Amino acid sequence: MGESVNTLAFLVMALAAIGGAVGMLTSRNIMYAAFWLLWTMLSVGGLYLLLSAEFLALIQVMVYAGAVSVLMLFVIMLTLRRREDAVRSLDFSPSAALLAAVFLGIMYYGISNATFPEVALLAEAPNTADLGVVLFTMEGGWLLPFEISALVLLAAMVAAVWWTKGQDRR
Amino acid sequence: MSPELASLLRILAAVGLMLMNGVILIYMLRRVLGRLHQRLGPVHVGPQGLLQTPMDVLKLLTKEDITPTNVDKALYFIAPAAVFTPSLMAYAAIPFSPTWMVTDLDTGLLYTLVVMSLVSMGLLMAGWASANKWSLIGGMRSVGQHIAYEIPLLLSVLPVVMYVGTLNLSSIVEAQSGTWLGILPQWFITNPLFWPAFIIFIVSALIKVNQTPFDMSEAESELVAGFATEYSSMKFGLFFLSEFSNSFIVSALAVTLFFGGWTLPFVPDEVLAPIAPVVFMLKVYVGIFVLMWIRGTLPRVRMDHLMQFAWKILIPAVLTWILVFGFIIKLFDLGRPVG
Amino acid sequence: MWGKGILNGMRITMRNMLRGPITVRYPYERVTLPERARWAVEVVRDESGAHKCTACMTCVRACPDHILDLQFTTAEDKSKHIDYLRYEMGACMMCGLCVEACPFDALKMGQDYELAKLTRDELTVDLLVDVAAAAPARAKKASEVPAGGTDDSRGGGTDG
Amino acid sequence: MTEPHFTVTESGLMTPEGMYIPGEPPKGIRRIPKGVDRLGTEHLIVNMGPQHPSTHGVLHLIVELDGEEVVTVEVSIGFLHRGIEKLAESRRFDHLGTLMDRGDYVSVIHGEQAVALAVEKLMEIEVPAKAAWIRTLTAELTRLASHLVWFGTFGLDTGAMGQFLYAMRDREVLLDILEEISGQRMMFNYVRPGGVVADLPTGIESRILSFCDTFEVYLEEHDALLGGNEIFQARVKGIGVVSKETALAFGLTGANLRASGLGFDVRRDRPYDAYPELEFDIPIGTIGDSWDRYTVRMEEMRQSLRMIRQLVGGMPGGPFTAKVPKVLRPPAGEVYASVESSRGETGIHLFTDGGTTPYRMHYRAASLFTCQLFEEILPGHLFADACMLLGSFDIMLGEVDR
Repeated sequence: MGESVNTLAFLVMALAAIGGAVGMLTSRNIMYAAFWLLWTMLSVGGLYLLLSAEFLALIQVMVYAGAVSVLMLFVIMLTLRRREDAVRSLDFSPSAALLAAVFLGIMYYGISNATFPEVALLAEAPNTADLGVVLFTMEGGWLLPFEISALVLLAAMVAAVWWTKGQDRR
Repeated sequence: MSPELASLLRILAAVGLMLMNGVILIYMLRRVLGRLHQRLGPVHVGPQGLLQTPMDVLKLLTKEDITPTNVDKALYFIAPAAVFTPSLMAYAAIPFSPTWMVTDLDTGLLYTLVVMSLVSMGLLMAGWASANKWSLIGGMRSVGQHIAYEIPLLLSVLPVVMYVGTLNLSSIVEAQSGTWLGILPQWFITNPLFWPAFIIFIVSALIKVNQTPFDMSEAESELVAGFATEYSSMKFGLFFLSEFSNSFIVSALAVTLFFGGWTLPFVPDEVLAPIAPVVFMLKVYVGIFVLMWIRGTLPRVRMDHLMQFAWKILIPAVLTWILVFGFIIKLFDLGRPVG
Repeated sequence: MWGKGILNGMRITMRNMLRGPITVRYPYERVTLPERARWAVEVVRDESGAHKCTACMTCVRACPDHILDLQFTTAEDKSKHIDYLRYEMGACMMCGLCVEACPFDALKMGQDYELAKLTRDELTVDLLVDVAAAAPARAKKASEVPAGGTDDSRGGGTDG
Repeated sequence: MTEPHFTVTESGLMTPEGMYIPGEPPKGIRRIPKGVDRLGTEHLIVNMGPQHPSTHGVLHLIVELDGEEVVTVEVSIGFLHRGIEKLAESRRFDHLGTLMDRGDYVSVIHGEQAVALAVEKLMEIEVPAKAAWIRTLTAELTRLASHLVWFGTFGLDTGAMGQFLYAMRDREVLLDILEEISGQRMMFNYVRPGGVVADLPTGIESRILSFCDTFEVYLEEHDALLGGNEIFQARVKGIGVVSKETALAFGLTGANLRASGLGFDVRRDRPYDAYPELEFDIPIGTIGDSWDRYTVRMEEMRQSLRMIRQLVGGMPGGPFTAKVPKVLRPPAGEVYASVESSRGETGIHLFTDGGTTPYRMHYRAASLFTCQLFEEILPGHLFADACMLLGSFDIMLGEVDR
């Protein structure tokens, strides 16, 4: 029974993720698009959970669903001059369609030709503590890249603050 | 009993607990606020007014559900659920006793905090969908304050995590059993090392409860009712329930992290085991009383003061404290990792 | 220190909590009205139920809201016969000016403060109606009114 | 799909039904400015009131918001207009008090007192000492009650529910005392030309004094609870600064004027009734921000207590009213009399033609002048501060609209 529940959950999550992505692309209302994106993020978080990567799932929910989507919605609401600007008319662009078709072709080619490693899931999946060990304490770990990326993010944040508050805002 | 059935029952128990909690907390809020203001609170319906809140729930359920004309229908309907569901999910990892919990997650602490952070999304949705300017301002405010206080809240629990080396809530509780020098319970709150973290935790957790002094998103004297202005009947009830459930979760987290969860000092395990949930609930309700006491006393903070406090004081303070704390426990080898 | 005032405020609310509630639970408990309390206008009657009104119209002229309506007929022997002294309680602001103006002390301010009525018509009363004669009629009217009509639909608020 | 509610265009409003409301935008309201700098955010125009929790009645403010910042404000009044000035033309002089009760219905005695003073001035009636002292006593009790309402609602505006209920608790005792003196809890109708309606009831002195003793403690508690709170202080200090020039230009009176540092008080500068014989201080603020208005009013409450003690202690004997005819018939003329009400100078300007009713009565209401200040003061503040500023000025809509 456990196996079938897992399969069912996977199907639901995967379909939800795909459906959310499609919904995001097709909805004309930019607010709806943002909420569809949030939906996709949550579904992907659920997929991580199914893979026993609970830490990753939670970080996915927190960062992408909790922070990134909210920030996007926030920016949309702040910059919308009028409420009806949220709904955009459908304009067909041949060049965009071409680009999308090329992208689809490449993706299809890549995926159909790729060989995926046949690795069974570990009996005991790596938990949060192992992740911390790998990141910080293990020999040849990822401490330096981690710190560098933190520094880059900090610089970006300072720049963003300066950008929005710098000139004529009090 | 198959494990699937057992988990289903646990989930149902959590839902039941949440609904019960909502009713009890509303009654408690009315009585506590009443007493704080030298009033009586509800006394008329049933003995000591006990039936007042069930009757109000009935009223909310049977009331006409009004959908204003201009609302964004889809989002307007989803929003109450989007607020309610995360609050409900947050019950999953709370350890009521060594055995009483929906699921013993390894990342229980992170899970609870992450799930609670999703509440603000629903509030934003409600604010946008309501087609009401007060709602919109309320929704924006709520998201602003939640984002700002998410960070200090998450960081403020880090000292505890560094100390015990786990995100599992029941392990954190177990680390606090026993006594300190034979007199004080070995709860983290009795250890001065955790006081800064506790203060920051309480301040940022109050935001989650969404009540004075931080009830900017519904600020009744400014925004009429904020994000909930256009909601009626049980949709409004769901917002309300979620708010009370959040105050329960916040209090439960504080008890788990700093007040030793279900543990009691000087009580042997055999005695403690059956009464552990009662001990836990009692502690949580004392915490909720303090929240209500704060609610009945303080005026509202202004939005920009709140933001400045978060970004300019709280976050630097908590970052500094994590650094200092790390040095202290490394230098004096104080950490007591469990498991 | 920042925060001292907040803690002091918490102390004060707790002290107030310990002082206990001061609520008067109105329908169960009643406060005694002071002697001068002014509520609806009444007619002073002696033991036999007779009033002292002479239909001098002073009260009617004194009323700032013009809610007193006195109608009398003068008989052939120049004696006045009062038809009615209508008093519209719904518009009365209970200022007491009619009572002050009355030269014969025939009016007084009543102390009955439960003045809610079920219908609008009941708000207009004839003050000089013969109490004894009107009693059966009033009892009949009361029986026609559906019982238990107090509409307490306000319920509890959602807060506090 | 989101349906737009309305389009704000340069010339007016467009609703989804296509209904077009032509015309110039109302005065003071700036539509979306052209060439928006900054972040280019949408300006919200919100109708604050006439049913809004913090407009203290039926004030209607049309507020234009940029985010949380108030850009422009238009004050719209008149929702409580009852035509008191016109009605006064058909009321006898001793009945004018009942109208004035409905003007500023929270500090009632002051309105009655102003009318009584005006009529007395016209008819040259000498008020007996006791009547003057009783009037002053009730006026100060009313001032306390009114300031308590202000204190409570100010607390409510900042989100603190407790203060409101504590203030109401104390006001309740005051109203009980005033009910015992006058017969009603709010619309006293107690002061008449020539004196008061009735003597003080026996035993009221001890009640007032015991109230003073308990309230002295409670008042310090109130001050510590709200004024001592750092959150509150951060919200009021430096907010809504009214300079001396602005205050004078808008004709502010009362505590709002004194908070700006100008020490005008009718009780001291144009003394009436028993005030010349009393000892009291006039608290004066420094810069005229919300904090000054708060401290000035709190100090006024302390001074009122001090005055009440003196009034009860030194109550003279004698008649409680002068000999006045039943129907007052002042000579033709014109008179202005004013009192210091809880909200400022309440003045009565009477024209008489020798009849039993005024030819014309003008009612100078201090709140009306305060109201006009909002268009000047609120822009530039945050919306939350705007709500609180309304509370700090202590307006009374019954008086504004009359």
